[in-house]
Amino acid sequence: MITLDHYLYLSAILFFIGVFGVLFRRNLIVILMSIELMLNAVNLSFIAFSRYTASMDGHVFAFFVMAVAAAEAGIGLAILVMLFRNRRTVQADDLTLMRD
Amino acid sequence: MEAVAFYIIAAIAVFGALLMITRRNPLAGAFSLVVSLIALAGIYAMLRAELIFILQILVYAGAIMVLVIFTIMLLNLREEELEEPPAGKIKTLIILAAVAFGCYGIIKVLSGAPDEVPRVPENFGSVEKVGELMLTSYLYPFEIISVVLLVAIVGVVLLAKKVI
Amino acid sequence: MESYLWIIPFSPLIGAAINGALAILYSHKEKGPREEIISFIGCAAPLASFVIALMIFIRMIGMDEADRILEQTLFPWIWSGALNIEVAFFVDALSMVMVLVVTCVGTIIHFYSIGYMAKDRGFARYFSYLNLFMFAMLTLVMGKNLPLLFVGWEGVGLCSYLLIGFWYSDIYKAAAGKKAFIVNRIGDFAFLLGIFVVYVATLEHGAGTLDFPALSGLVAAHPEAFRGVATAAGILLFIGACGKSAQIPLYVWLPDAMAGPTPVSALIHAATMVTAGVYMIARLSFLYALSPLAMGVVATVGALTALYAATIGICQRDIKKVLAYSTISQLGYMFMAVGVGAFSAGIFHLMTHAFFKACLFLGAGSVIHALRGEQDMFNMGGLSKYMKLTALTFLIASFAIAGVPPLAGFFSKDEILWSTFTSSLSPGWLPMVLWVVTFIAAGITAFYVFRAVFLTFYGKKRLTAEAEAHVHESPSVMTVPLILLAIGSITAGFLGVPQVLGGSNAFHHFLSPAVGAAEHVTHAVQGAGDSVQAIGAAAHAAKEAAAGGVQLSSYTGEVLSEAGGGSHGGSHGLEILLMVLSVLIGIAGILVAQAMYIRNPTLPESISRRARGLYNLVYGKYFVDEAYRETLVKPGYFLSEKVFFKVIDVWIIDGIVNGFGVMARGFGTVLRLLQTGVVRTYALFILLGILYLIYRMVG
Amino acid sequence: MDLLSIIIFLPLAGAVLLLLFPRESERAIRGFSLIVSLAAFIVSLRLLTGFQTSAEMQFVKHIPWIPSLGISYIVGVDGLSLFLVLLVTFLQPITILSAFRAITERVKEFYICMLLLETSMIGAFVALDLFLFYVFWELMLIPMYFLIGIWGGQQRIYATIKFFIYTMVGSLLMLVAILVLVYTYKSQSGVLTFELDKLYWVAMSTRTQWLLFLAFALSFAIKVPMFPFHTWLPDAHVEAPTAGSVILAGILLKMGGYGFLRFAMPLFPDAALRAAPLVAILAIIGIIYGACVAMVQKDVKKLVAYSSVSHLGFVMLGLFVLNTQAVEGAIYQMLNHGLSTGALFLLVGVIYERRHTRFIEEFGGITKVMPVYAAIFMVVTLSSIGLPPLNGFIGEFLILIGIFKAKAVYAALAATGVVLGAIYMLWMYQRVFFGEVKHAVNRTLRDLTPREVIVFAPVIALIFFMGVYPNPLISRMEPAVKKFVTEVRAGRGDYMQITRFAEQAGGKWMPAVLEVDPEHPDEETAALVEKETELE
Repeated sequence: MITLDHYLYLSAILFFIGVFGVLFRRNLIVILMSIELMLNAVNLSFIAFSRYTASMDGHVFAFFVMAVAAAEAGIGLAILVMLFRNRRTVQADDLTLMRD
Repeated sequence: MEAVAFYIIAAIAVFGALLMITRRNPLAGAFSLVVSLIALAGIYAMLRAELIFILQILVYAGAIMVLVIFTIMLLNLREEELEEPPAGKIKTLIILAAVAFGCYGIIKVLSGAPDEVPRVPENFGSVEKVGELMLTSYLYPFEIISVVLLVAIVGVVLLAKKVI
Repeated sequence: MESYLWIIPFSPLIGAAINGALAILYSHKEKGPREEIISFIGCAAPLASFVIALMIFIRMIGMDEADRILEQTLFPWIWSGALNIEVAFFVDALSMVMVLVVTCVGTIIHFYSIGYMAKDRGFARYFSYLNLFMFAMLTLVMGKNLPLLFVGWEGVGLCSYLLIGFWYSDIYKAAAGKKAFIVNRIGDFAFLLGIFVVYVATLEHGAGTLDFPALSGLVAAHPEAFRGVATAAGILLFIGACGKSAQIPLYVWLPDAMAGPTPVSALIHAATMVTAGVYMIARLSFLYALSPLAMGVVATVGALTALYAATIGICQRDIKKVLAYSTISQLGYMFMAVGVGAFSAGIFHLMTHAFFKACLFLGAGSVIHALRGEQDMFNMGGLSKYMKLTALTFLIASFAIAGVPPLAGFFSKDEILWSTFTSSLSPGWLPMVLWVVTFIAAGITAFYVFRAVFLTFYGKKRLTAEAEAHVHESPSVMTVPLILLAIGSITAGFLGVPQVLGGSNAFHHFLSPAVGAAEHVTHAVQGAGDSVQAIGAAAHAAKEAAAGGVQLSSYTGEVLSEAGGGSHGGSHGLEILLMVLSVLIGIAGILVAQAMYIRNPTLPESISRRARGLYNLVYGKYFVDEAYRETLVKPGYFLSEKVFFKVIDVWIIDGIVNGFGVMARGFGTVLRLLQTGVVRTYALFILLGILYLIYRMVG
Repeated sequence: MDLLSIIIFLPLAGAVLLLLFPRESERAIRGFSLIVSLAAFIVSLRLLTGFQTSAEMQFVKHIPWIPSLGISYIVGVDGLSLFLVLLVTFLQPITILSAFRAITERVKEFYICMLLLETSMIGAFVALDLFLFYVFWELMLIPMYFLIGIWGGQQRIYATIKFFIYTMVGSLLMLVAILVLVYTYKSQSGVLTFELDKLYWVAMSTRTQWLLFLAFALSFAIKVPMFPFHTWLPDAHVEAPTAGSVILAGILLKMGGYGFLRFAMPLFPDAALRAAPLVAILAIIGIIYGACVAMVQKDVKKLVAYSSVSHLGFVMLGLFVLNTQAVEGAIYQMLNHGLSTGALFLLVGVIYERRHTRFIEEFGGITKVMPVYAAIFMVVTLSSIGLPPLNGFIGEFLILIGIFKAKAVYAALAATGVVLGAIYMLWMYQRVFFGEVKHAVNRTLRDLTPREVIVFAPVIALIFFMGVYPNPLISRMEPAVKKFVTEVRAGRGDYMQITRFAEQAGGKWMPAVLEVDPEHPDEETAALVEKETELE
């Protein structure tokens, strides 16, 4: 018997894998993908709750999240391309302009 | 039956995610993520979220990931550019512990939600129903999200075009 | 006739406005506006005032003595709560005299200025200031209430400032103007407080008012209550008068004020403005009369100033400085007169002094004009050959100031000395001392004035080559005013020939509606000391004076003089004796001067060499200016700059404020360590925050 | 739209329209902002003609704004604020005109700031809701911050930050006090409101009153500025552009005095009475101290700035003496100070534009080259040192006579400021204008242009008018001032009784006691005198 809990556990695990990726990896592309993963984890929660409360509001939210994720991915990748063009690197630790 | 399917799909999703963050080559990571995302689409299907299921495959696994892969190939990173200094053991351990604790905490908080699956009408989560909702109660957010996308498009064009 | 009153002060104001506008309009032109136009406007304005004043005077003579008061209210000025001050003019006998003196002498000096200031680039500006001065002075003497008097008071101060610094390119002249203004301001500070004292006192007795008629009525109704007030207000107002009329210790500005054009010195710093203090005390005579202390202070300061300034006058080299100290000294006489209660004598001397001192100044101006700005008497001498008219008029005025009968100064000065001698000031020896002091001063006056006469017009010629080439008699536009004033110096005295010499003392009689009552009250109050009956009697006198005017009051005065101990009055023989004495000392002064500067010109030199220290002390004007600078100005500046500004403001207050800034920066420095600039560190912090939240939710 | 709201929002509308102007068309921008400010002035004249001489609030407009928090938009003027509003609208076109030449960079932003400033200043003077007041009060800071920070002199950043922090410290405390006040009222009446009229009736313990008063007073005292909170002023003035200095000195400083008049004192009368000796002593120190420090300044602007400290000491002293003359004098003195100090800053600006220096020693003998300028400067100087019959005298005279009635010693000490004022102003005047022309550069200085003459003409005219015929102004202030004095002197204790009585009588808020019988004003004065003697 699969309960709401199961979906939420899955969601939590995926979310924290994403968190781990953001904190652990230095490649900006991977960080970006980890963020996508975290968003998906959240979407999963939305859909699961939606199902278990029998209301479709969660679907709408998931839709919005996707739209935002798409925008974010687009902008993020554009910035990344720019960065690579200018500084020849995609390593997060090399980008310390704000500190200096 | 349902449980078995869930566990298999969940395992694929988690496995894909783990691969994604551990592969050094971002291209490999991207493909692992695609796997994970498609697995999630399966879970959406199980949750009778028809529209989201379709969008997940089309938009996420399709469009977004294609974009990511294109970018990776565009950058054409050489091997030495992928070099990552190994993270310190202690830092890794701390982060792992933190992540584990976070997981545990969330699970602890969330457990105890209602178990019974409510009955829903046949067309729950269908394109038609969700679309109806979006164009009635969520009309304004819906419109605004289109503006967000527009702005994102303009932004991307500007960013990628300008040579500084 | 009353409705024309306003024209008297406003006619010069209009003149000032027109000339001022012309001066500004032409300020960037190569040449100023035509001098004919300027002088026409400038002189017509005060002349119009004089004519109207004369008409009003004639009208006033025709009126009943008790009703000789004209009033005109123009508009409300400061109406606030229980304070109602109006712009209103008020002319009684006292104001009338002042208005006549001011407009008459003023007009004459305006005409003189046409010649003196000819071809000066600031011609229009000069006449604008001079007209403005007339306006202010007339407001001063015609104002119906104390604040309006104060307006004139400050206004004349302003004009004095502007005119002393008229040639502003010379920084010393400008500084002299500033000094005059500031010293006056110190006096005005006390004057303002005096006004407030009066106002608050009236508030306690019903209506708060500062109008002179209402005030005198109120004071007459509650004489006992106003005694303390009279002392406080009297002394405060007198400090104001000290500033304006250059009495000890605020006289220091007047000698410096000679930096202005000479006609200005004649009009403002001799004939009119500086006498404002005397006028003010006479105007408030009803109040002063109640306070023997205030009166004593006024008289004593006046007498001391008379002697003190006269001694400085002995050693001055600058002809205008001599006259300046002489003015201070003569003002001292006037104050002593009003201080002993002889208000009409003080005003009488004020009037005669206006004529002869203006004449002296204008004569000096004529000389200076002829010598192209030379003012040192030791570079003059023997000028009577070149400038006959100037010399003659100067000589007449000098005899007048020396008190030689029958010129104006004799009558007025003598009346003052006699009033002082017979006054009832306490302690009892004071009148005598004052008399002796001013008696000596009279001798010195005669000496230094004739020293000036001899050094300037007679004896050996000591001119510089440049002056020699230019020396000439002044044009008639300057000499005619001199003649007019000389005639005034001769004849003005006959207005107040005392009874003992067979005169009727018409002047005294004319003034008595305004100040007569106060004179009697003074004697009553002073003569009786502090005894209860005397105060009662004084109160009674004051009441009667207010109610019935002069006839009653003179009657009461007699009664009171008996009640008060009969010190008022003395024998005719004594009066004539004193008169002869003072004439003698005057002549003695003249003879000494002649001996020292004509017959034996080396004598002054040897005397000054023998008494070097004393000479230096007197020549250096007792070093009062220096003492003020060292004790007041410099420490004040030091305190302001080094203590207030550098320490308190910059160091302490700003130090505290900046201290907060430094503290904030310190916190910032510590917190900055967290700002690594690496985004992932921030993400880590976010994570830690979330974990903490989760921990709270779980635990 | 009602009259007051038009006056408030006209400049704002102008600022918004200004946004549409292209950045390059500087002439149009200048002309337009001048027209807007002139229009506001002309409209505000209607206030003067329509004003009824009474103590009532007039031209009142009441619209709920955030009803859930009890915040409304209430504006109105009475005798206390009428002329301050007019001062704003009068000075604004003059200031804008004066900046035509001086401001050449970021012209558009400058005029937007100016117009925004005007809206906020008028708003603060007419707001009758504490929240609305606070909004306008803080809104004033923003344009001023930019005015100093962008168009200022060398040290402008230090000056702006100092100005901002000083002011913010005060206003934050005031905000807290406002909230305490509002919630106290709510706990008593159950109504949540920021309406000033209602908050006058809060019952408070003396201690609370005292604390809240201190919070308000600190905020206003900084703005005034009172000794020892004045050190932001010289810096801000010196660094600000001419227009900024004029507005700062002419109007912003009046906010402090007005704040005491409208808020701090009537809201906490008992505390105000208790604080009176303290304020009086600080004010007297300010008068003497400001004058002394002004005397030793080498920079003309700094000198004028410190003279403001001295002049506003008079204002504060007048307010806290609390009798009709002193308070009227204080308001009058605020107007005078706005005019004459504003004009002084304009004058300094004129010469700064030509020589780019303000140090006294850089000048000397200027009269010779700039006679018209010297003449105008003289008139303004005389107004500033309170020479009758110019405007400054009326204010000082009323204040001093009022103070003297209450406490003669205070008046004597304060009056020394009159002497010191003459010293520093005339000394400065002498060093700048008299003597020979010391520096060759000054020989070619240009006298006032026609535009500059137009700037000064109205100010000079008003300086004369207000000195010669002050009655139209004073008589319009009088009822409101009398009401103010009676209210504050009555204290809070009596109020609660009156209120309760009034409530029983029919729920009317305003007690009838405050109306002054026009037939017998003397009775009221006599009562006041009695009160004063009691107090001493």
